[in-house]
Amino acid sequence: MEKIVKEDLPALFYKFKNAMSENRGFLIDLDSKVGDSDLGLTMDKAFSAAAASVAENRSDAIGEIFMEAGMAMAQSAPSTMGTLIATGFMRGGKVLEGIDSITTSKMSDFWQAFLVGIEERGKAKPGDKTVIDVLGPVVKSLQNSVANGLALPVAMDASLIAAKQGLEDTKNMIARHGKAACFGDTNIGHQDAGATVAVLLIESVNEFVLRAKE
Amino acid sequence: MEKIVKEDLPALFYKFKNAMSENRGFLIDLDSKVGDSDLGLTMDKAFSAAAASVAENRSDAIGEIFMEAGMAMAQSAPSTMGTLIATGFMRGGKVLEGIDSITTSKMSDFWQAFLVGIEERGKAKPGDKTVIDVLGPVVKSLQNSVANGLALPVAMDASLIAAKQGLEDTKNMIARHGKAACFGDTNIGHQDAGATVAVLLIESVNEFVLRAKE
Amino acid sequence: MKKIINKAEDFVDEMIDGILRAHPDHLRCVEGDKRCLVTAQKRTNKVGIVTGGGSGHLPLFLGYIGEGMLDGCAVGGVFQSPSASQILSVTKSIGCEAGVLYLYGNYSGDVMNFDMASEMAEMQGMQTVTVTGNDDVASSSSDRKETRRGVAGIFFLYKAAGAAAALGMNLNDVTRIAIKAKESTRTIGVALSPCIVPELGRPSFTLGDNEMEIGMGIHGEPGIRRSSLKCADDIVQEMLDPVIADLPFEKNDEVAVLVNGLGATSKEELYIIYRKVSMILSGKGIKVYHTYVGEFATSMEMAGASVSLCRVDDELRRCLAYPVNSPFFSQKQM
Amino acid sequence: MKKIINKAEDFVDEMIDGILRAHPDHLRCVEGDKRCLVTAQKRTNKVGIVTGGGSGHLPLFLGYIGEGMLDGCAVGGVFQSPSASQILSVTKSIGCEAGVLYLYGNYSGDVMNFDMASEMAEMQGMQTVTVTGNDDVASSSSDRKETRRGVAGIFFLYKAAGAAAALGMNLNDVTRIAIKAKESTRTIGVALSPCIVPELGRPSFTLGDNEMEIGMGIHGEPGIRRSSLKCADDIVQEMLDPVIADLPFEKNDEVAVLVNGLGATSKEELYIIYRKVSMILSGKGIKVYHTYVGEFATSMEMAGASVSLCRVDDELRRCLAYPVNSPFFSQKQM
Ligand SMILES: Nc1ncnc2c1ncn2[C@@H]1O[C@H](COP(=O)(O)OP(=O)(O)O)[C@@H](O)[C@H]1O
Ligand SMILES: Nc1ncnc2c1ncn2[C@@H]1O[C@H](COP(=O)(O)OP(=O)(O)O)[C@@H](O)[C@H]1O
Ligand SMILES: [Mg+2]
Ligand SMILES: [Mg+2]
Ligand SMILES: [Mg+2]
Ligand SMILES: [Mg+2]
Repeated sequence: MEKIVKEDLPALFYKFKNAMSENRGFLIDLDSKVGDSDLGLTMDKAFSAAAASVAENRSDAIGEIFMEAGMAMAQSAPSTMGTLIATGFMRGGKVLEGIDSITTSKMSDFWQAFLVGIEERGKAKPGDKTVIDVLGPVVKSLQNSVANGLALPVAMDASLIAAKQGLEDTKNMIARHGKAACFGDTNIGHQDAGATVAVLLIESVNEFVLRAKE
Repeated sequence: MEKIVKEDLPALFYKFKNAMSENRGFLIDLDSKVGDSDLGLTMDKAFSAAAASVAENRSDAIGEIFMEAGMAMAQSAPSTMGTLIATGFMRGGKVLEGIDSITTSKMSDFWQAFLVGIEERGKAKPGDKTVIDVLGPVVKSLQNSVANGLALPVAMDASLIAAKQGLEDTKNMIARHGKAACFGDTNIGHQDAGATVAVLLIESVNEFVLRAKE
Repeated sequence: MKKIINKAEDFVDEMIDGILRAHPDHLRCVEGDKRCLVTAQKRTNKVGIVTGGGSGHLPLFLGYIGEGMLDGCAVGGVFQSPSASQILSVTKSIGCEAGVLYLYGNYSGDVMNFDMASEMAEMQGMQTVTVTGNDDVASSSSDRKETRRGVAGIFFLYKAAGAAAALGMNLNDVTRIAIKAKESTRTIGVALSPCIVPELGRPSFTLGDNEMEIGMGIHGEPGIRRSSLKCADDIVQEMLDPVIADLPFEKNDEVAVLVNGLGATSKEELYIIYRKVSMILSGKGIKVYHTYVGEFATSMEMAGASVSLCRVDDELRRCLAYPVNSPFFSQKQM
Repeated sequence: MKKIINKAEDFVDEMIDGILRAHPDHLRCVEGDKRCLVTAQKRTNKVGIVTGGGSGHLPLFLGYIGEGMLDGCAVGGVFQSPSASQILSVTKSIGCEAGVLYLYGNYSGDVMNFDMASEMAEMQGMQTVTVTGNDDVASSSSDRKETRRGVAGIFFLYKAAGAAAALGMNLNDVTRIAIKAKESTRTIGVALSPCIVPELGRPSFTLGDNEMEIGMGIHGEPGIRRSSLKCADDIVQEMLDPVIADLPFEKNDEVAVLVNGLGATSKEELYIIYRKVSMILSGKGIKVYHTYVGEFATSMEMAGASVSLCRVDDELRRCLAYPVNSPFFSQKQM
């Protein structure tokens, strides 16, 4: 699959939703170590709402569909991660305005806007052990892929490798934000819970464009 | 020991106090089955206070010493049993006014007044599974001993047998008063906690007059 | 025993010491006996209301001393009565010239000590009248009402009698209103966990991990039915059925409602309980005049709750509407 | 999980439903969204104060809506922020023409959603200012104060800002007073047991049978020190030392004190805690202006307590003395 079109979105968001509900317990466990254990609940809720919004959305504009999915998430799960991810989808949707399909280049723009939105809203820096530490490498990888003219499936594959490496790197970081911050260096060794969510999203997109190709 | 005199009272009350502190856990357990578990605590407190009052009492009047012991109990442990036993000692003390020694006949008067005081204050009837069900038989036995001209040690011996039988009989009764009342017939089989206290008192007097004789 | 306390035997006195330190404008003790508490805002030209009872039930009993409610309280050890002489000393200290109402829960230790205090007060020329709270429908069948235990519903007796006294009514009328409130009030509780008397150091009764008991008393007295833990709506239904049937509360009646937490149960749960109470009452055509939700009569750290209904008429409405100002409970004129 | 609830996912909405049924004269929801609550006694010619935060902390946050305190509150799921659009809808509904103060606890989810709401409000021509509570001294060192969590001490911010707004002050002054209260308030907690988020069905952290943790946050965030359970006086000493050193509170200062129960801890214990607080303060020559003891900010059924000190000057005294009338907290003019 070289590009994602409007008709693909319900299935893509269904994939997001499944990834979250399958990993509900895993995310709860991750968040329980240095947080309040709710991440599995809130991501499950957020992506159920997003999937429902997309499934019902009659709009022809891809950007609008993403933005409204983001708004649905913001309503249904306004926790830290819920709000950040919702912001990401709204900002990402904005840069898709006026286009009909998501190619590698638009995919790169999307995640960059997604990342910037989260950075502006959450004010975290790279290395603070957050979702940003996965999204940063993902954006860098996608920009490389654009520069090298890679097709979407190949680009997503590369970005997933970058995402996983980013997640791995969070293990050695000390959390500076949210509830995890007060655990100080006792959270060294654990992968960040929010960053894990970002990997699940990239993984889902990746699987979607690969499987659809087959 | 044919009679108890003023000088004996500190030792007698010391015996009461010991009986209660030795049986503290036992009384707690009895009261826990059909009550609020406090009987061991309150009797321990009540008789500590009574023993201290008697030990410090400089009065020459036996009756007054008993009455003040009763008042000390009423202050220190005003639970149901604490109040009833305190009433008993005050009323019993009253009939000892103007005498120097307690013989069988005065002992009988004492416990009768003790019993009547409790009956008036608590309004329980024989068979209601209370302290009365031991004190009633005790008084009857002492009155018999007076009629038969028995000496104090012999009379106390007989009264202890009556007391123990009275306690045994409470096992088949249904409590009508206090916290035990709401347990209905589930408390059949248990001996009454307050009645047990009465047995401990009679037992203490008995041991006191016997041991003093030896 | 996971409690924030010092020596178990100092529990009551240190607790009262903390209360006196926290509320010096509201409360005084009598002649250095910290267990004899009276209002700091003495008003002697009215009927006095004195209560008393065991510790471990805050805000019961001393917490209702204050403008619009009670004048004094004698405080006993945990779950134990205060002594007659302490009750007497509170009675004397409040100095109310229009007579004194003794208003407390129906427990044998308290009854005997209040009776003794009242005999002594009379010998000293003070007039007292006694009314006891016996609102717990689970504690006896309705033909033996006079033996029922007093629990959280006594709040309505305090509130009504306190307002009547503050409004300047005489001893007869204050007593009449206390009795009316008593006869109009019914309560039932549910317990989910026991509590620990500090000096005992262990629970005096047990409840299984998944058990609850409908009707259990505030000292762990047995209730109507022990069962596995049900959902809130079912628990409330089981609680309200015997309460409503008992008075009985009927269509077009108007009631004040008290949802009371026993200690460890959260306010969130109390409101989930009230939600169902409100639905049941409106289903029966019973109107709600006013609702109180919170901790009004506890059992240390017991988990559970009670629900009390008090049927109101114009006179009781006027009394419940009257303002109160105490450190534990305060209310504007309604 | 021994709780009186129905379905875990209905916990928050049924709780609010109960609150709206219990207090119809005090509270309204906005356009059918029960998680958007505003006072039923609207006053539009004043500065509005809006708060919000996760559920599970009653009376926080919605319980302080009422005369003399707050105008509205957006309610989130258990331990979760409300959404920006809910905050916005509360902001619009209270209709306060003199501007709105957003006053809430410093948690990232809440901060982001209030920031978003405030951006949206501004686009719609409404002026908002934000002050967050960050009173928990155990949550960061004093050189990183701005990252500290907000806990029970926010009560003093509500009380002071609420009175300032009710007294007719403008947005600048209300904000200034909120900031003054914030800078004068410090809190520390101690936890003895965890709590259970209904949808999780199990505690999100554990504490051993004989353990306590000084400084633990109201969502179980780690504190300063975990140790075996000590006696009340030692616990309070360990709590107050870092609190007093932090501001620092000094000889001849005057403070208001809040001893707050986290849920399962009895009022008796809270007063035993206050006793020692009072002794420590008087030992240091710190005067007590007023004392609040009770449940002001809970964590469901967690056992434990917190102590907050707020240093007062004439202006804060006047604000604390101002009367309040809400279903969860009421106070006469002092
Ligand atoms: N300021 C921030 N910027 C970016 N990401 C953040 C920030 N704060 C927290 N996070 C991310 O959010 C995750 C926790 O989310 P969540 O469980 O919703 O938090 P909470 O329960 O405290 O509201 C963290 O693992 C981290 O990745
Ligand atoms: N009305 C009564 N008359 C006589 N004895 C009574 C009465 N009520 C209770 N008792 C006795 O008191 C005992 C319980 O005493 P106690 O534990 O002090 O009661 P409580 O804890 O309920 O105050 C019972 O075992 C019974 O013997
Ligand atoms: Mg979390
Ligand atoms: Mg007992
Ligand atoms: Mg008792
Ligand atoms: Mg959370």
